[in-house]
Amino acid sequence: MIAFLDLLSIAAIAAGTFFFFAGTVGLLRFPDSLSRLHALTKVDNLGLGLIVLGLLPRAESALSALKLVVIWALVLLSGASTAQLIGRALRRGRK
Amino acid sequence: MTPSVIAGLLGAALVGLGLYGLILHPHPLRKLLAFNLIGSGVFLVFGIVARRGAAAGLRFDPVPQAMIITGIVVAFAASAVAVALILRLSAVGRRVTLDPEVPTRPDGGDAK
Amino acid sequence: MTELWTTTPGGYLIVLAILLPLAGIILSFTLGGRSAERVALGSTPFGLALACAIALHVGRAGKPIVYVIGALEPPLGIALRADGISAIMLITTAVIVTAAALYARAKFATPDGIRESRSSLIFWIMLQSIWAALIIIFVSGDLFNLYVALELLTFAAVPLVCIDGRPETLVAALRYLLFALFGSICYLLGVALLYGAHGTLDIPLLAQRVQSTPVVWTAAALMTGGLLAKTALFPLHLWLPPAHANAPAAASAVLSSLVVKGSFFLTLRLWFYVLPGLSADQAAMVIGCLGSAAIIAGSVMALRQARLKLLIAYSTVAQIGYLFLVFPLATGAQSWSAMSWSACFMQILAHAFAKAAMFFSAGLLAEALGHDQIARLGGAARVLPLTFLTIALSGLSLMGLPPSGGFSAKWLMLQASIISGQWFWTLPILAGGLLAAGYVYRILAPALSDDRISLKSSPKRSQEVLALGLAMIAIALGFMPQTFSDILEIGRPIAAALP
Amino acid sequence: MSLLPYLDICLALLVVAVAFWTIAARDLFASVVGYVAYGLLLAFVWIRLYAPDVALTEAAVGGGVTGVLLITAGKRLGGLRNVGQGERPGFGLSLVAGVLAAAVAGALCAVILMLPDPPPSLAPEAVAAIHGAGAGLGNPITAVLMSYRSFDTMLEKMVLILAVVGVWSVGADNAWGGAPAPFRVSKPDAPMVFLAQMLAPVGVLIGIHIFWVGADEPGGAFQGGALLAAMWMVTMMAGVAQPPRVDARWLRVALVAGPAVFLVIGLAGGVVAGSFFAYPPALAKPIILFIEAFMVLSIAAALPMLVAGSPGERPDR
Repeated sequence: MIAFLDLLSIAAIAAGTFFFFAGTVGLLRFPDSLSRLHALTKVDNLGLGLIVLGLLPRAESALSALKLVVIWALVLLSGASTAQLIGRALRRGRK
Repeated sequence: MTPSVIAGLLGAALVGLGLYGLILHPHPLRKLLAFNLIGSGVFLVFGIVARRGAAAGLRFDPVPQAMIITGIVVAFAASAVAVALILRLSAVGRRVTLDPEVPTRPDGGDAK
Repeated sequence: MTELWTTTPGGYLIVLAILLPLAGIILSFTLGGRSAERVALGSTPFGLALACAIALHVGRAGKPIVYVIGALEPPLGIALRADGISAIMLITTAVIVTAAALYARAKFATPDGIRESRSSLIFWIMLQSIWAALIIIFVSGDLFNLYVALELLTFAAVPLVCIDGRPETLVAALRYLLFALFGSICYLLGVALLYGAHGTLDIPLLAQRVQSTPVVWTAAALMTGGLLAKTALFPLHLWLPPAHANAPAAASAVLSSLVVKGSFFLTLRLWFYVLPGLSADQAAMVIGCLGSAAIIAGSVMALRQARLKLLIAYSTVAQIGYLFLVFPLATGAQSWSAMSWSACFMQILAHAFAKAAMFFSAGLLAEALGHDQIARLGGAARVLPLTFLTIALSGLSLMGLPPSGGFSAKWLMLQASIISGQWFWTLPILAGGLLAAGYVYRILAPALSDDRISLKSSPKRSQEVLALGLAMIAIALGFMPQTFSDILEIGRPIAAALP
Repeated sequence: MSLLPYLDICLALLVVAVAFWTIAARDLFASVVGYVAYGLLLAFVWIRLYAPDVALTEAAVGGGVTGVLLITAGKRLGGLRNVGQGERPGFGLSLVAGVLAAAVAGALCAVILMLPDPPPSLAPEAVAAIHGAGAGLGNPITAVLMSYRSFDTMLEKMVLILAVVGVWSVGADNAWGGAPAPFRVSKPDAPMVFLAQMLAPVGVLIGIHIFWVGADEPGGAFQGGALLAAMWMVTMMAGVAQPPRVDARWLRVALVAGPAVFLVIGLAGGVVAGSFFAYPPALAKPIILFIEAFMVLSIAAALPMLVAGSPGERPDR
């Protein structure tokens, strides 16, 4: 069981890291701001989510596990909102 | 190379970089940024002093750490006052510079 | 030696002296409007009384009075100590702040019909803040606590410079702020290194522990450099003239006579109380040379100014230079070091009172004439006799003519430099006196001419009398009895080493 | 764990690179953005130095609040079009400055490597004191800040008040009494409003939590207060809350609450506990938490006011 959880942790964190990496590459390589935004927000949310998922089995207590989830939720909330704001600003700039 | 030595050297490098910027940049806001770099370098030096003082089951000496927190707050307050001055200068139509000789722009309003 | 870290009788007075202006700031800010002025003015007699009480205790006990905050002893806690030099500085500060508060009532009263005006609120809060910060600087026994006090002083002084909001005052304030912040951060870096080397920031504890190591030397250099920038020692004086010349008269007086002395006082604390064991002859020589250069350069610049307030501000740059001669002259336990020590403090006091009187008079002149161009002062002495009497008297002290505090100070300095065999310091001292005579003459000569001049408004008699009173004190300092030097020696580490 | 030293070095190089960018960037705004990233990176360095309290402060202040302050300033200066970078200094001056900076940094490096071994430390005293007469707190840093160096902490809060007064003082005379306006928005942005409404309640809870656990764990009045301050700023930027007038009595009371309570309790200590700023041993912890609660309030009020600037300025669109 413990071995299985460890394996899950490793897999999830590795996947999360991959998404972070991919997102950063996208940020650096994509041609325009909107697609960069796309790479950043979508992939970072997913990447962070996977890392949080991987860390959950290693949490010391239920409270710390809860804190991890809350962190992810907060990042989701602020990431989504700022992406909206940046997107609007970009559209306004284009007009 | 322990983390504390690396951080200490980093602090020294930041002080140097900040000093360079402080002397060279003519714009006050850039000077302020450079000053903040010096500040954080100094706090890092203080930080390795705290880290080196690990003893009695603590991984740090709490006294310098408490001082750093006080220092960061004071440095921020200083930045805020400087920014307020810079913004006010530009609002009264003055070119934002530290040169006392530069005249007020003719179209700029006076403070009074 | 443990008595340095236990609360002594009368120690509580120090805490009260600090908390009084702090409470004043809080009250002024919360109540706002006219109450700010009332709180500030109402607290000055108490502050004056506390300063005198502290001096009385120190003088009577013949040793520093100590208060250990929260009964938590250094090195973990903070101890406050008032020794001889703190006592003298506390009284000086209290007198000048009180005078400035009374003088400023005319300009910074909240106008009728307004609940609160910007400049009045700022002035009364900042005046009390300067007072609080200076008291802490004079009595704190902990180098980090002193850092916070230094910053408090900066934050209080900068808004006073640009209180009238003209663009050039904003530039002056910004420059001052950047210089002051740079000075503080250098000081803080030195503090960090000292803590890293010796694990304490309490002044007497450090004095016992410091050794002549590269770390200590670097720390000392950084702290000194930072403090010199704040004290506006040549060539770091660039910020001072515009800042002091553009502030309103009451603020200029406080800035020029007291605020620069705060950081100078810390330099003295550093070298004579924290590091008396370091033999620093070369460093002292360098500082002495910078001081000499300041005397000459500041006086020459003062001679060339067209505006009265700028002239007075450059004169401050010059007069500060004299103070730094204390470093080559008073280090070590020599027969002349006590003499130089008294000379230095006599110069601090004489300059403080004379300069405050000068700035007050300059403010009165500017208000009465509508300008402060020296070239257009023709005949002004005949319509404003009292003001020009004040300028003449304080000028006497700045030049160092007898009888005056300035004369005593420079005379003692001359004697000390000859006895110590460092005769070369006599040159800048004498040259500075001549140049000072030159710039004072530049103010007085046109004013005493027969030209006719019209006044925009006649100055308030009470303000003139205040300025004259300060100038009289500067003169009276020349008759200071020997007890003055004795008080200055109380708690001075090197004095204990004398046979 | 042999990988960590390399990560440390990489982190240090990254910080230096970003710092270099803020100095070297041609554009004012770019260097401001660089500085914000730099502040966040520094928080990681603090974690590596086992200084979580400092890391929290640095992230909140160095990265967060300073970031808002500088970006607002950079934007407004850029919008005004009279930024005037000034003439680039000549080669000679650059060379002198470079040599000077390198010399200072080199000397500092040397001195840091020369710090004495074993290092002096007050940690044993502090640990003994936590359980002794001082405080009864689990977090030694909070004990130092609130008990052993309470005087410094009180003065620091006074500095914050003076800074607020200083920021307000540069406003125009006729604007006195108005509200600082850079946060005022002409047309609320829907996503911003959504963010403020969702984030602020949670943020306030977390801020209070950080303050509360600060007695025993990393955290404390300043870090908690900074978070509350951030939440107030978000709601103001979204237009959900309006910035207060500078002469509002409640604002002034909130600003001075921390130092005022500190001062009164410090004075009372002289009567009750035998020494100014001493706490009766049995009540030390509740009293400290009581003072800290007001400090949180003061910080939460002071930081947004510092960022908001002087009263009466028009926002730039």
